[in-house]
Amino acid sequence: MRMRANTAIGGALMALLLGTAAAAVFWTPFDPLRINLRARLQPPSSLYWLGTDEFGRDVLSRVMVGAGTSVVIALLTVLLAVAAGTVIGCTAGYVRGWTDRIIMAVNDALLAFPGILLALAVMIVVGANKFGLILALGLAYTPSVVRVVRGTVLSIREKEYIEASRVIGNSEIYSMIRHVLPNAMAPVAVLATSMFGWVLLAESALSFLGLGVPPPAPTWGNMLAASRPFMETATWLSIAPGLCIALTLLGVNLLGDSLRDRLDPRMAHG
Amino acid sequence: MTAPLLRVDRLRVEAARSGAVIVDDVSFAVERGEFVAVVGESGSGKTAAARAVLGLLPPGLQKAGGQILLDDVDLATLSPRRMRALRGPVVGMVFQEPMVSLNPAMSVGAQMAEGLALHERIDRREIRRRCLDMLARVQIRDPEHTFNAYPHEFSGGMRQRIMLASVMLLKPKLLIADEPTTALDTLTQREVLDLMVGLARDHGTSVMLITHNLGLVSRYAQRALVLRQGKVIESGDTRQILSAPREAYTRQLVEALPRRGTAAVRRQGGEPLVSVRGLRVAFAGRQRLFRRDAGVSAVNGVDLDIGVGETVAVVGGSGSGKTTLGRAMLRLMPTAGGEIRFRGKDVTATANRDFRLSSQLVFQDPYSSLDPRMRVGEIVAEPLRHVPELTTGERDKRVAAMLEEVGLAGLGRRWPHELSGGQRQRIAIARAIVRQPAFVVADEPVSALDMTIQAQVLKLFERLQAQYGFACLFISHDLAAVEQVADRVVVMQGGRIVEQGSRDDIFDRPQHDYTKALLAAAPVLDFAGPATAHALG
Amino acid sequence: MTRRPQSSPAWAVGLAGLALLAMQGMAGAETLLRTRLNADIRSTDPGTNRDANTDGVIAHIVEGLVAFRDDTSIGPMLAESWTVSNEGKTYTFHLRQGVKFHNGATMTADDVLWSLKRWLDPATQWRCLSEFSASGIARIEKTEAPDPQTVAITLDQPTALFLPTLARPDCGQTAIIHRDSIGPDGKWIAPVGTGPFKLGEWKRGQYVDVLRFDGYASRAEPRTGYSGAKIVKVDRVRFNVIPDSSAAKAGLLSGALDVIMSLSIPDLEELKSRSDVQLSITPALGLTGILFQTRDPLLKDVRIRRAIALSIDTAQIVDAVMQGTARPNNSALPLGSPFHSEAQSHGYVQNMAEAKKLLVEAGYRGQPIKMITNKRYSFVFDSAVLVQAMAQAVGINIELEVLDWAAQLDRYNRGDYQAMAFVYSARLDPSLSFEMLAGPKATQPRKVWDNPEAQEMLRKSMMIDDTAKRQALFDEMHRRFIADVPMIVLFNGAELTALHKNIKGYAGWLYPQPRFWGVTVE
Amino acid sequence: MLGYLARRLAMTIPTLLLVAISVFALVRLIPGDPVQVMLGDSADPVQAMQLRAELGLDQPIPLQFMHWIAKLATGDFGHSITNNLAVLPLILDRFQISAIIVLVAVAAAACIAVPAGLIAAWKQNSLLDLSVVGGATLLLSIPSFWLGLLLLLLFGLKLKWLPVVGYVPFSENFWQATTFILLPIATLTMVEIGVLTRMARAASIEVLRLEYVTHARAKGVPEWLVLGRHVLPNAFAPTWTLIGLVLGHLLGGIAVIETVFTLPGLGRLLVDSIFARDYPVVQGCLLFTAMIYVVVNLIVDLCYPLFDPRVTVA
Repeated sequence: MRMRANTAIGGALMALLLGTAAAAVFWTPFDPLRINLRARLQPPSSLYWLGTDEFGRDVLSRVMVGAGTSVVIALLTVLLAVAAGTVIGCTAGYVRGWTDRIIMAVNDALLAFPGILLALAVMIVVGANKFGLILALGLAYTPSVVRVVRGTVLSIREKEYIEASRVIGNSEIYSMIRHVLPNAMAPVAVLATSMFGWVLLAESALSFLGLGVPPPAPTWGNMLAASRPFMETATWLSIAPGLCIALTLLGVNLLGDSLRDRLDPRMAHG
Repeated sequence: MTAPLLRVDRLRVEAARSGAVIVDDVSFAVERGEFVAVVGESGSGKTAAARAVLGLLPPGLQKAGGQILLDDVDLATLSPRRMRALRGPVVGMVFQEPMVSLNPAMSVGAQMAEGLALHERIDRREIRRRCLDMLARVQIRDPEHTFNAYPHEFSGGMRQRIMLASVMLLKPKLLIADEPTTALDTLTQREVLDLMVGLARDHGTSVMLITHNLGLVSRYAQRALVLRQGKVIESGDTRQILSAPREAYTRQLVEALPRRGTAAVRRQGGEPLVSVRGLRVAFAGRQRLFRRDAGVSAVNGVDLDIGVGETVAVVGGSGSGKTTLGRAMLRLMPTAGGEIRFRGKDVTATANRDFRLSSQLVFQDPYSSLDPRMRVGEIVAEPLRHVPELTTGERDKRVAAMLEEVGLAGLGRRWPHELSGGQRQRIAIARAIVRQPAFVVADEPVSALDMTIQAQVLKLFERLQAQYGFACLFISHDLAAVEQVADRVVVMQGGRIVEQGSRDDIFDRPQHDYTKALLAAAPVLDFAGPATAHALG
Repeated sequence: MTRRPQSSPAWAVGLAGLALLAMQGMAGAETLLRTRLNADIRSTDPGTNRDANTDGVIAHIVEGLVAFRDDTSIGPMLAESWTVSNEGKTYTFHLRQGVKFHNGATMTADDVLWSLKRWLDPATQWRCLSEFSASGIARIEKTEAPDPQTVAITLDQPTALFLPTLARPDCGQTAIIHRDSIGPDGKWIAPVGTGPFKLGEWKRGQYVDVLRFDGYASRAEPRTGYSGAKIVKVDRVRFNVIPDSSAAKAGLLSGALDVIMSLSIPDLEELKSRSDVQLSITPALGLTGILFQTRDPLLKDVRIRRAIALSIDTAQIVDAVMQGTARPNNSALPLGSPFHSEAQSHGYVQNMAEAKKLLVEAGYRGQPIKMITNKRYSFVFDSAVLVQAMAQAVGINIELEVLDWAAQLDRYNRGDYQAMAFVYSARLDPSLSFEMLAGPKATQPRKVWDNPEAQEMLRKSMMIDDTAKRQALFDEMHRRFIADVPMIVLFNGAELTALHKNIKGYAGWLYPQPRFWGVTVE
Repeated sequence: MLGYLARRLAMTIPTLLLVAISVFALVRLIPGDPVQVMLGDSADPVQAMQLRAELGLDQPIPLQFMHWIAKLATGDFGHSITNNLAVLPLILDRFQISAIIVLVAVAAAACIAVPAGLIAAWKQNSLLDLSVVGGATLLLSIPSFWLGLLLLLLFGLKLKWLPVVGYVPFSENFWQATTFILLPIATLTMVEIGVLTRMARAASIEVLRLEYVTHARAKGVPEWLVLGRHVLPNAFAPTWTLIGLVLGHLLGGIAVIETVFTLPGLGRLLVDSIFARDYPVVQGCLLFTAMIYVVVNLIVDLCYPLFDPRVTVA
């Protein structure tokens, strides 16, 4: 019963997010980038549903466009981290021996780095643009994917159907691709959903620290960061983007839960 | 006769959510000091019925009707607190899985003392003394050390003894044993059950043994109760039920017990298909930082020949090296010495493609040997990948035919988790045989299945072997199954073959003491001795 | 977590104990003025191991022969007057009478010679020594003291920048200090200067105190810049080291601090509404503008650069970004400078039609122009966003690239950019203002304007001392500057200072450093 | 035991060395250098050269690295370039703030999450279970810095109970210091409760299904004792590992929360020094964070046998 509730709410929130992002491509109440200095810092009104920011830009339109950018960044980063992490994780888990030890040593060293700051450094080197952000965050999250994939591969290697595949005469590589990988995807899928949330958070955090997707393209992160100085005089500026991030995260986490329950039935019912 | 210790009247247990009926209108009684067996296959509701007595139904199940009178007290009327007062001193329970029946984070002594401290007003020294006595009573070598040690330091058999001791410490009037020895090998099984019976007799405790193994019922129980899909099929004196069962299902259960079939000698003589000389397999010890522990040799100099189409059974307790021998002969494990010849060619070192393609392995656990992400049809078809000249059309036809032969026609599109244990084992066999191998190693192929299904799968295996003529190395600790299937029998202990001979020589005229002990421990139906005398003998 | 017993946390972010300070202010009979630095001073040796904070504190303790006035012109300080002779190569200073050092000694020409000898000694590592080397403005031939009240300095060539260099605060105003400031082994001890304050206690990383110097002989004319009268009305000034600007604001609001300088524009918004705070907003010398790389394949075409200049409305940008604390200015010379003549006020007037025409002429097809900006200075970032939006209106496609300040500086020093929103620090002399922009790009890649004639005019402006001639040179350079459009100057910054309402007599000036003489705490 | 400790510490040396090398290289890879930042736009080459020589930045990089490592061995983390203070005391002071907030928050979160997870697992799929899981997921979904902003708005600006900005060290004034770190701790606690509750619940479900729990009940042990003595110790092990992981990361400085609450913690120090290209401080911070991460993991492993005797520290 709980699983269905998770899927329903989670699905609805994600649909809302993707819908807004798609709609924003064609229509937004105002041009999100047009500056209207006379309408600076206006509270939510019938004209501007969510008010205007310090440059007089319409917050609602920026939030809608921000949905698109944030989703694209999160999706591409997760794909990069999962792809890289799976390949490295599989080799480490399957090949064992020295390669495994070296990969894990580097992996642990990277994990010891505070993720956000690793991303910060990479972004400064590569330059603060979407591509830089995706590369930076992808690099920051690959180690956790490597750790999960390696752990899963190690447990699957012991299963009898891998030995059966050997008995049939399949080569080691074939066994890995045909049998190990598909079964390792389940835990990675669950990790990917939560990672989607982490990336959204990281993008906002980076904007807070002064780097992040460059303006004027709005993302929820840089809108939230920009609202900090006006917290007292224009409180609504920080409510809208923050709420969007929270709802998206809630959607992602709920979907992640239902995915995990479906893959591991024991957790769902008693 | 005083009122029975336990009277269960029209008990009904349902699944909380789906409302499915697990135990349907079951009534039975257990006299004081009596030994009753509850028999049934998985899904028959025997465990649910037993746990209802303790009021400890697993989550999701609930008592929907009926009355349970324990020591003349209607359990329904008891408050949770008074119900807890019964658990331990009045009714005790022993469980199936030794590995998880003791709390790993608490010392053995602490867990044993827990029950005593709850129910009796005695000081710590007295509790300790009683625990040590009981540990000695269950033949544990060093009670003092065991008292302070942790569960993970003991083998399955030892843990079962500790659990038995901690339950019997409270001198319960009724002991419920839920498949206490299923996870143990035959020798340990015999020791633990004898201990249980002895302890029960010391304190006049009546025992309710839940099992699917009719051999144990015949040896220990005075009365038996047969359950199927939650209903009582038959109940009465053990000897009467086993020798002259009234109901068809009971008869089917009795017949499922493997028994010595006609000795169809299939050995054609001539050159053996597979021959092994002085085979040795050693496991490296645990890798310490700078040195390695001393290695353990699992297989220590084995000579064995298997003729074309012949079935050689390998029997022995756990740790005797029989599984390692099977894996080594298929070259799935590195060998430390000795030689393996297949059709006259030495395959020990070089990776012989022909040997690999014409030898197969059937695993014990149906849940772990099939890839959960592949459909059943794809699993059976996978070995045909290495048969180049087959077109996809021919391949599909061959897979369909194979499924037909193992009795699972039309199930090609299903996923493994949608099938029962028995069906999955048939798929594993189909996968092994679809490429018509010359040599099949079957590692405990049926021991994980229920009795009736075991019989069906064994019959299927014999039919396919007769039809395809493959040689088979049949590894099992279940002598009954071996007796039905084997041409020749090999007995292994500590990595060596202690005795070898035809099936009749081994079963009728065992020479080696270990073989005799194995045969004695095997709970084969023994119609000669009276059930009651034997149980209490 | 064991707390460290003697906590002298380097950051002393706790405003050296906000609460502690608050009590102290009330209790002592002495009047105390508490202000803030965003980092500890580097040393007390004027003009050697120093940074902006160090200069600000030391300016209260030591004085030079001459000093800058409010409008950055040069006024007398320890020198009563001076005459220029020998074709502008010899400067003869007549010293003031009865000027006392902090140790009570009276200043004589001998002390001036001793001080000059110390600054010119390479071992001292004086920051402005390079100005008097071969690559500098001139070399000092000889310094002599014909009598105890006169000092004559002879240069090897005439230069208009000699006095401004002596007065430069980052050169420690070429301070005249007493021999006792140095130990017998020649190592620096503490500044024994002639300033209105003496050095008090310096608790590394926490605070620096300066105490009133009773024996100070103040000048007569009213306070102007670092010159004029310096009457001290408080007993002690404490400079607390508080790196975190928000923590400093909290200190002011909670009454633990009296004065905090260099506020940011968003801070302004918050403090405007507070009744217990008064704001001092004065135009500053910093220069914010949009730089173009004239060697860039696209931007080397002046028509495109001009089109951008004509597409923006400088007044609107300045008003939005600086919230009315600054006025638009397209000239390289700051608004407050005496040389900012009527000619300098002609800049760019927004003309969308003309801009579009120029773009068509130049064959601009919307190729992206990358403009670097940073988030460290919010007014630079906001200007970039506004310029980008206005340029968009005429079809110019500017893409912003946000870098952190250090990365932008690196790109600026190497000239590796198409366009950049940038801020220059204060230059006290008009020639220096042009010198920071103009120069040969081959040898000085950071320079924006590579126009040989302009460089020749600049060199002349540094040589001649005659104001009228220099003004003509600057006006001509300004006309060419507007014509070449190597960059668009937008505005000069503003120094925003917030003070408790009971502080009276404080006034900012063009140079972004505080002056606590003439300030009272009620 | 000591042998194990020595071995574990020895094993961390390669990781820390790897971190040191990568940090040293990464910092120099970033465009811009401290001298440029200090001189600003009036950077004439002569002065820049002189300053660079003074700071030893003109030597070949490997030499600088050797020099840094040599001093590091003696415990000297070098001096900051911007305000030439000794790096280690600077880091320790800033770490003091981050550590107090993180330790208190994680401890509070654990004390709430573990029992909540246990009860939710015990009454699985009941209304209580749904609300606990729902609440945890909600807390997990709220971005920490937004939560911080909201708390600041509510308690700081509207209710004026707590200060909006600034920080006072404990050494100066205990009560005033607590008022400054109350909100950051509350923010961090709420976020961590979400994470730890889900893990505690999953672990408890796993344990509740094992037979020794039913065995304990069969001995007549009351339910609360079953949970306390049998379920909790075994369920706590995976949660404890997660706590170790979380602590390891958070102690590295919660830069974002420190930014929202203007706390001069370790995270803030690292970010500011990266922007100022203050190499010694950046290297010191990152190495210190890595050491903390390693030490915390070691402590977590050492405490493991307390819950799970099977794990022997041999």
